[in-house]
Amino acid sequence: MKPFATVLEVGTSLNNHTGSWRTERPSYAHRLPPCNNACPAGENIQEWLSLAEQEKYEEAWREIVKNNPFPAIMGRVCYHPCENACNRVTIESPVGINSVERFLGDKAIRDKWAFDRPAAKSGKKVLVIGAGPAGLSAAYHLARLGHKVTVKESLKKAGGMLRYGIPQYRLPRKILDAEIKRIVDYGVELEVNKKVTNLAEVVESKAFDAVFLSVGAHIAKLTEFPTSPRSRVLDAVAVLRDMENREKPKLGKRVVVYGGGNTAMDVARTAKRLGAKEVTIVYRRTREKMPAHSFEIDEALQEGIKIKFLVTIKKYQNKKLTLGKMALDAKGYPQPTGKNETMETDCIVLALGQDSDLALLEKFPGLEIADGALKVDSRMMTSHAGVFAGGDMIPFERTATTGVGHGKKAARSIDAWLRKVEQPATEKHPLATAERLNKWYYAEVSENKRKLIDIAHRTKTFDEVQLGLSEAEALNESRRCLSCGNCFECDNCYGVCPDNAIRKLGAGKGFKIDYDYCKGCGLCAAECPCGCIEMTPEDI
Amino acid sequence: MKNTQANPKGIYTISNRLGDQANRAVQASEDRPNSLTSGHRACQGCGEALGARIVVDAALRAAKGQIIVVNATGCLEVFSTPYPETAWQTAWVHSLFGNAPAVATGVAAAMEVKGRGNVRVLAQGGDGSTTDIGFGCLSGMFERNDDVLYVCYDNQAYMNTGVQRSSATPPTARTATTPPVGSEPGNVFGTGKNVPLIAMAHQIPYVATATVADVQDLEAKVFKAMSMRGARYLHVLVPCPLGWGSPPRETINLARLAVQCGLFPLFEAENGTVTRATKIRQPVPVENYLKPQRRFAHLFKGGKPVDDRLARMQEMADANISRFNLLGHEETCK
Amino acid sequence: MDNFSQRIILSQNTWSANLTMFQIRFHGRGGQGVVTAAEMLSVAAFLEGKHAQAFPSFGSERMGAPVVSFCRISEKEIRLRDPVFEPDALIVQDPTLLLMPGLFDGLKSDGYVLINSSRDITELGLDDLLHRLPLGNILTLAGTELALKHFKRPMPNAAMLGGLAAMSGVIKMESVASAIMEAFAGAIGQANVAAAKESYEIVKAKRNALIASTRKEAIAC
Amino acid sequence: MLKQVEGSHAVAEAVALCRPEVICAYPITPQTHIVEGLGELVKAGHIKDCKYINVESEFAALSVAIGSSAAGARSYTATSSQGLLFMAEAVYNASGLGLPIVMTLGNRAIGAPLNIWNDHSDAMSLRDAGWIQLFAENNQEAIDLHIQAFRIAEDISCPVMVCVDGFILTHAVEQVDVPDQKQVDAYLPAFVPAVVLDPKAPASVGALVGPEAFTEVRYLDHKKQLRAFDAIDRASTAFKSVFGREAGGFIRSYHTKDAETVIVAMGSVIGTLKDMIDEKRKQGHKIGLVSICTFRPFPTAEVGAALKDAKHVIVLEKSLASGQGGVLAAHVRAGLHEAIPLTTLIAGLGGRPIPKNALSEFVEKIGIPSSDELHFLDLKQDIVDGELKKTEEERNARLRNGAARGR
Repeated sequence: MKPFATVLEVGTSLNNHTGSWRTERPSYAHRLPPCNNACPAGENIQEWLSLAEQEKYEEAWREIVKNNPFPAIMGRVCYHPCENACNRVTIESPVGINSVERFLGDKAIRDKWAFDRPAAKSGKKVLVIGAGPAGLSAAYHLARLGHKVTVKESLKKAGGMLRYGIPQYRLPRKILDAEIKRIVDYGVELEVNKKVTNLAEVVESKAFDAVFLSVGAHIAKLTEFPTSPRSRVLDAVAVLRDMENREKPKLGKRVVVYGGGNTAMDVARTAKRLGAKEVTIVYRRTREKMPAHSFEIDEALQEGIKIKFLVTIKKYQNKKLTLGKMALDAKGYPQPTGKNETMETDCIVLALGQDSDLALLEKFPGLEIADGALKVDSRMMTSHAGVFAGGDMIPFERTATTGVGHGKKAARSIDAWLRKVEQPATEKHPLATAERLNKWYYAEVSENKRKLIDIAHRTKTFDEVQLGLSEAEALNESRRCLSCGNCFECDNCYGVCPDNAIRKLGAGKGFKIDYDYCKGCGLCAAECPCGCIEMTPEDI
Repeated sequence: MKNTQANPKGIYTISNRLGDQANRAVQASEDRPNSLTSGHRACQGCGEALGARIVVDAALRAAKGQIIVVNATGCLEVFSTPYPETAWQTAWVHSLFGNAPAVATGVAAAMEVKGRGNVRVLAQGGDGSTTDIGFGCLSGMFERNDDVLYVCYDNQAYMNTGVQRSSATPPTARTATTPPVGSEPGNVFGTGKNVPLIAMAHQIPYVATATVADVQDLEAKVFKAMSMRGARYLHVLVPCPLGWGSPPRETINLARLAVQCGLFPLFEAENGTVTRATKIRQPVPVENYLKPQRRFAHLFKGGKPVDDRLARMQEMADANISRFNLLGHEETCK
Repeated sequence: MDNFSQRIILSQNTWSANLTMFQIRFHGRGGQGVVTAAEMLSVAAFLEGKHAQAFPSFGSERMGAPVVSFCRISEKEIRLRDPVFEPDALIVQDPTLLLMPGLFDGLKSDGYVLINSSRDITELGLDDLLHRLPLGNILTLAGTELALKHFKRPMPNAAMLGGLAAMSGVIKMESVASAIMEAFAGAIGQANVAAAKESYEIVKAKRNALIASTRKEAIAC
Repeated sequence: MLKQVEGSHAVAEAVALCRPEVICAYPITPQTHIVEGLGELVKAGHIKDCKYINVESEFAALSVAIGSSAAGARSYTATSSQGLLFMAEAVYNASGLGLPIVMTLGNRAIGAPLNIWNDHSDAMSLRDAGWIQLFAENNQEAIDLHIQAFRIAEDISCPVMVCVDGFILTHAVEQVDVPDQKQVDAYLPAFVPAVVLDPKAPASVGALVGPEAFTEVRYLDHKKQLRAFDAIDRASTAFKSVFGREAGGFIRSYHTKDAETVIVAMGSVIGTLKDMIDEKRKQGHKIGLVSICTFRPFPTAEVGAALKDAKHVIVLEKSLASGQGGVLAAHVRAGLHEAIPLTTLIAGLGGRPIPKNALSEFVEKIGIPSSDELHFLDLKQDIVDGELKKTEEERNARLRNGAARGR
């Protein structure tokens, strides 16, 4: 017999519901991670990094290919806006998302992972014109959705700019081939050397229920300056395309590349590898203004390529190139100074941008075209029902990843259109901003960077410059992810609640708040490292 | 000591799903004891409630559930055991304000004579009961090297009775008995008692300081203490939103800042010698710690220091930093 | 009977059972074993099957301060708890205490006094008392000297007990010896017993000599 | 076994026979010899499975005992006077938690002025703390009461204080019959605690109890004290059957049958009173004695019954409730027919001897008064009168000065 009142049965305080003290209530939120937000292909990056960091590589890869069928390619050629957006930069440096993606893509090829089974056959047929990133992405996604897809490609091989614009040292062709093969193996019918010249015919034939246009932008932009007949002026698109021929282009010992974009870098570095002794990029503005990615410029410089800034080509005659010197005005714009300088060169390669070849649309009325690009609506559909378009031919940033994103988006729109259903509006969570992080909890961990092969090797061969991460490096890199805005089960909320009001549901199941006991102190929210707990006032 | 750097994700959170399941923090485990369970009547964001659960849970784990807890009078006791409900789920006894160490000695003695040495004794109290009224009993318990782990939950004043000064109240702090008026507003400089150092002077096997801001560190210290016999002392800083005048959600952040600014050094000592001090990871001036607390509001006017008292507080922090070598990289070891 | 004759007769009567209670007061200084003396005496009485009670004057005295202790011996249970106001015997372990007022207060007219001193009663200036008490009831004993002789410590208590046994007959020498051995084990005990025994003989001899001489004196009268 | 030993040592032996498991010791005169004795017994291995803890204060001593008792160990401590007051908080706590701790109180006065000698002020100061209080008449009873105390305490889960007059008993060497271990084992069963801290059956002991239940807690405490009468009775009855002698119980009467004057007292003064009464009776005085052994719970009914035929009651007590009178007297008055005059005789304060003769004279002089009176035995009236006069004069002088300054 226990003494009255002075001795109490354990745990009886559970009868006392302290939740009524609360004026604010915590709840778990899902916020849009900045990487996901920035990915043109719409990859759920945080999700696949989280799988990767658990060493669930295949699951991680499957998560990527839900949105992008080219992890190995994108892991090489994507300019990773995700990393530029990564909140980790506020701690030390962004997560090397691209390198992890490449690791997963390479592993998938090595381990021969195949895509998930497609959805049940819809009986619908879709034609994709152009086998570039957008076209192949659309084809893949459409196939995944159960449609019969035919891809018609005008060139010898599929890949578009991936093949005919990106040098091998950045994207080895066996990687490209492997990822294209995986799509073909998925049941997509690929017809190469089949140039569609008249869209109207195709549409009228009714052989297809929908069409996706993705012919890309393969026509080089040119500029005018006086030349002499013996002066060789080439365009970068052609040079890079010709690199896929058995016979490589002959550029000479001294090469000048005119332009400041990535293509300029690609062609300059290609020239170097083709044996040019002296490769000079001339650019009318400053390095800061160069559209090429910084790392590309760095790599080019490392390989011995010279860059002349603030110069324009005045004339090129008898291998003698006259450059007009520029100077920045008060507003920072380059202005001619009237001064010139000259240099000798065996050829000039123009890398001034590309236009699309829209000839196939000429006989197809009613399509809206502006500034050489085809206009589409938010569903990627042109003004002609059933005709969709994407990639470099529509007015948008011209990157492979953007193309992949277009392909996916178009495929989903086409699917909805074919099935005559409203495409569900995708709910966009509020952005997981860096201010919401509790950075205390993240240790400074330096990035696991991909190594480059040595310079001597680089400048002589077309071997891939950038090496992949080892499994350990990829694992550690994926673990640098902060999981912005989404719970990663760090147990902080569970551990710091003074009222034991957080229930742990088990690995992978997250937590639940017991509002009977939660007093609303907000410690869980304050101490959540990734900012996934919201405090909202109680309704009174 | 668990090395947080070994955490595979490079993070300092209590755990994450990648951590070694076997070695994860007690507070991260689904089946943690919750020795102090829900429904207790502590204020929102109470550091002491949190600290006590972390400590007793860890001790229970370390002793395989064989724990008797002796609790001094104070907030912790009052909010946990108002008739007819108790929040404790372990064998627990409260006697008086000033006698917890002695009662614990008695419990330990009983266990020893009854051949139940596997039952371990943990005594706990606030800073009032530890550094003031129960100090004699504490010193006696230390001096006899009784087999008790004594844990002081230091919130730096008598919070239970309405925030009066204790010998653990820092200089300048406003309390009900050290109001911010007169020529030296708040608690005066040159007073107070550093019980961890006094405990060390007793040459007891283990003395450590910790805060609720680092659950893993606190648990590791409890485990270490529980791996030893004899008198052990753990001094845990537990911010009190009421007494400190801080938002409940800031409880952990303030404990963290107390450490990072140097005013509350984290260290361990064995047999009277400091064996390890935790380096400051993100040094901050004391201002960052003091400013968010209303009890120090009189130090600032319009966001600026009123007089040299802030500088004097900084000097105290700097003295700690130098004494325990809290900056730099090499571990402080004997 | 004149006063003188009465004194002789009384002096020949040692204490016996028909007197209900015998009370002894010990005077000494802190550190001289005054309390132990009372205790040993009570133990000795106990060993003889008597009831006995020994207790100190309950002081907080330090070394050197005057100390009093008491002992009661009775055939019956001793219920009385007050201090001994009217002692049957006074043991003065330190002669310097003789200057203290009230030392002999309450001493029974037929009581005994044993003083630790190498001088005699007259030399100590106690002729008054000498004449008031029965012959041979007030004696000196060089207890400290005996203690120093036997065990080299100035602790006269055992010797005084031996003297008391010889003087009053309230206790047997053998009982005193046993009580001493209970209080002090081993060699120290033995040495104390030896001191007590020698004291016993000395006092007995002194008393016998006194009585013999006075008897001669009386006969001569 | 009969022994001629000091009271403190006898108590230590008796406690040892009760197989205590935890003994807490902090020295204070006149309790010291008890804990010294126990220390030796434990250290020499005479008490098995017992932990002897030298603590830093009386407060700690009882607190340690609270801990060990709550954890199921038979626990003992001893103190006196200021020591009891220093542990006062814990004294209430031990009873509030229902812990059957046994504590010897070597009774001593309380300062200031500092006084190390015997009286009952200490025991009286904590008479309402929820402990059972037993008073020993002599060292034999001191032994016997300790053995009974453990049995009573554990019977009803209540702490027991055995009050033994400091010096008069604690330091008196006298004959006692120390029982053997077998007897004590037969009398005192193993300790089966009612409240025990055990991780195997966890509970929260020592809750905060608010106005909604505190009255009930106190009511139950009172009931427990009343139930203690039965336990005390059982303990003393069983004691007689095992040990063959009487000890303990509530009160004892001595020549009260035909007594016109009955003295009520407790503790060691009983013996002196008995001797005095014997003498008086020989002289034809009809005088008797009621001795109180159990002061808490106070046996009001028994005392009243024992005194019902008296014409005059003298309560001799060793404590004074300043501004009121006698503590024991007030208790006795509660059980006494209102027509019987009661004289309070305060005696023995701070170790003042209580001479038999003085008692005898007092009884003689007081006769049979017609109403209640308060007296102080052996009071030096000239001194107090002088002091009172001086105080009054000084006060008047101060007032005059003040008035002068005021002008």
